Amino acid sequence: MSTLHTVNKSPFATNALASCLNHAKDGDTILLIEDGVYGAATGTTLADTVTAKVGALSICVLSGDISARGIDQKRLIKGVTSVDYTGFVKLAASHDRSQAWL
Amino acid sequence: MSTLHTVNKSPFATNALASCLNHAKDGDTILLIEDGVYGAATGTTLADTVTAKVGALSICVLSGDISARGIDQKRLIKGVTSVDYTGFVKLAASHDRSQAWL
Amino acid sequence: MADNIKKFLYVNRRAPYGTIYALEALEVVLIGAAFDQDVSLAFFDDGVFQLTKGQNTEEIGVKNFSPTFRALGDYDVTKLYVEQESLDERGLTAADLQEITYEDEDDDWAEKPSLKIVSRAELSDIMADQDVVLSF
Amino acid sequence: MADNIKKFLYVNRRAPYGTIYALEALEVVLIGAAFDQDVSLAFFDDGVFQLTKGQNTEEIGVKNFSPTFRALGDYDVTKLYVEQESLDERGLTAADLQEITYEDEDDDWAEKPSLKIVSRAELSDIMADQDVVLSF
Amino acid sequence: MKFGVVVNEGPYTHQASDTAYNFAKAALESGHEVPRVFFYHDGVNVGTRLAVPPQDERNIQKNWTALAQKHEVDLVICIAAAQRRGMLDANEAKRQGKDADNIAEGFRISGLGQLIEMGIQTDRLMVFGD
Amino acid sequence: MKFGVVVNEGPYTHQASDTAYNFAKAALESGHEVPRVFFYHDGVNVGTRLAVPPQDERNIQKNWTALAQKHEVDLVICIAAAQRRGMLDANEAKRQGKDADNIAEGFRISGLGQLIEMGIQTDRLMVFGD
Repeated sequence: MSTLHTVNKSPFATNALASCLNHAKDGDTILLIEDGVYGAATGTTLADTVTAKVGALSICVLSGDISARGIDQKRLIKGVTSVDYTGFVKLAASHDRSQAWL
Repeated sequence: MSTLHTVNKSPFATNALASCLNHAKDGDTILLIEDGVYGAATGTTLADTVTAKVGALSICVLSGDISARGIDQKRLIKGVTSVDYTGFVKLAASHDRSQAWL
Repeated sequence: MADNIKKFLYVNRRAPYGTIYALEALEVVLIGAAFDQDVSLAFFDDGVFQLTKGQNTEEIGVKNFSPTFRALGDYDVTKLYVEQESLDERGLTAADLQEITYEDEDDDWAEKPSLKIVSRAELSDIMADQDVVLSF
Repeated sequence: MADNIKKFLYVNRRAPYGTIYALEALEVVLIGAAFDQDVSLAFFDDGVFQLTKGQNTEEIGVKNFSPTFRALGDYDVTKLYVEQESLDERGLTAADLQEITYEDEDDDWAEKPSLKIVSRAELSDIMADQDVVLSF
Repeated sequence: MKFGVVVNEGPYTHQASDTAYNFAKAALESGHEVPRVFFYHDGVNVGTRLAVPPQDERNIQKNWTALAQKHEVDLVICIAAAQRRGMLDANEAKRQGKDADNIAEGFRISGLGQLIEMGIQTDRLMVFGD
Repeated sequence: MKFGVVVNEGPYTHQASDTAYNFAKAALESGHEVPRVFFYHDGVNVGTRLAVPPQDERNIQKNWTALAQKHEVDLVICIAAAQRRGMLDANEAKRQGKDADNIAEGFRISGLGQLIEMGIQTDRLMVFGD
């Protein structure tokens, strides 16, 4: 019984990712989409917070949103997985519910 | 030569107030409007940050937005001034420019 | 119908009035009540601001919808979870919130509180036990 | 006309694509260029993300407008201020940003950088020296 | 598997309606069903037939209409949200005494009950918003 | 003093158009001038005449129209933003081959130049948005 969380806001602009990380349960997946993908980059003030959750949580990014924003795959935090829209659908199907952090 | 800054976002939800406080210059005025008024209340995790700026900056709230959200005037941080829409217009007229922190 | 009952959670993380999400979320809850599902509402982050007492919107010219929360009991919506940590961060206590109650038909119509203040960990457990999560 | 020149500042604090503000801000800058005012653009907070290299929007199906920044020099829009602290917080350096230049007609059309990386204190001074501040 | 999709934001302004479209399209092409998409809040504005986006941009409304026609997706615009925002079909326009309507082909206006019903009848509900 | 006002968000969804209205009204009643209000981004949606808000809510479009008529305020909807979002006047509808239009009385559609001009010609520019 696990949840797919989607976060679509920049973690530098709003508290959506912070709140999601505070509420997600071990074994859940967080998929960063739209402006949320900035949370998956290394070298930021938030990278340590996100990195610390990798493992307990599965953290993914939507590949199209990463490309759109010019974030090189090499800049992704280690352990973060990139998925396309079909991968997004698979995640939604394989978790028991989805929760959007708007 | 001073600036009227307007902040309309909850400081718990976005970084607008934090960024405004980081960029405003001594002698400027910050007017908290709409959901921004939550930044003027005592007892919150942000109250110390705001309180520390009172004096160097003039901090005001829009009275209608305070009332709408059920914030008692007694809960306002000391030194914060409440103005109505006419007071808002006066502030806009008496500063050299306005900057909205959206 | 019984075997088609799902757990519906309405997630409220936004303050009222600055945006319409809180009001339009409440409109869904009211309509949804007719469907006899297992309904819960979660209020955390800025969502706790929706429940404060003494809201008066006259000066801003926007409709005050906060009294509607008190009517939820009549619609059999009786589980309103409020996160303690979110209240703490915002300098609020239970005393700052409206009293929202319902009459329990299984207990001789005794009046009981609908607001349940829970810890972040408890709220996480509640959210992880739903079938449908609607966020606004 | 000269005595009617005002200092216009366009404030960019938002990331591109998630919302339309960055694109529609740029549309104002392009139209505004025809008015011969003293124009500056400020990029800070998430606004610095607008200027990154290598944006490819094919998969999301949204128009990539980032090349337009490189055309601003042709419109005599040559002062694009980028805040160092905002870059630092986001793990970016000047090398991650597009090269944006203009030809200086007062210096034998020498090619010069339009992007000027400034400290937070310098940006505050620039913002406090404007007549009209447009935020998006 | 059956997916329900909720779109909470208007076209172009937020990426939500694009992401929802790309998700729905991928789900359908993966062999899943998307019986209904519910447009709420500013999402109702996705269904206007009067938009004229620039030639080099995607046409969000036409994309949805085409997807709906190809895969028989029920595109429902919330009536309460639509009334506030000036989205009307011919019937509503007549009923409200308005002299024009603006709903695009493939969309229909109905009540919030359709959202709850979608939550009950689908296996997963996906929300896209701001 | 002359105030220019910019509205960046649509009606009801965000409080911006309400705050802008209350500000403009207070400015006019204080003896200032508000020669123009410019509606940009989703702000263009304020000018639809097709909205039917609930009876117990304010009518944002009608409030603006009334204020404009009383004080001769020029309510300008940005044409580029309006085209993306399906806001048209009769001329635009004809030009674009659309079968309906939806602009309310007191509003007019024009270019972004009107925003810059307002910035130049007013003493203070106020922006209201999300």
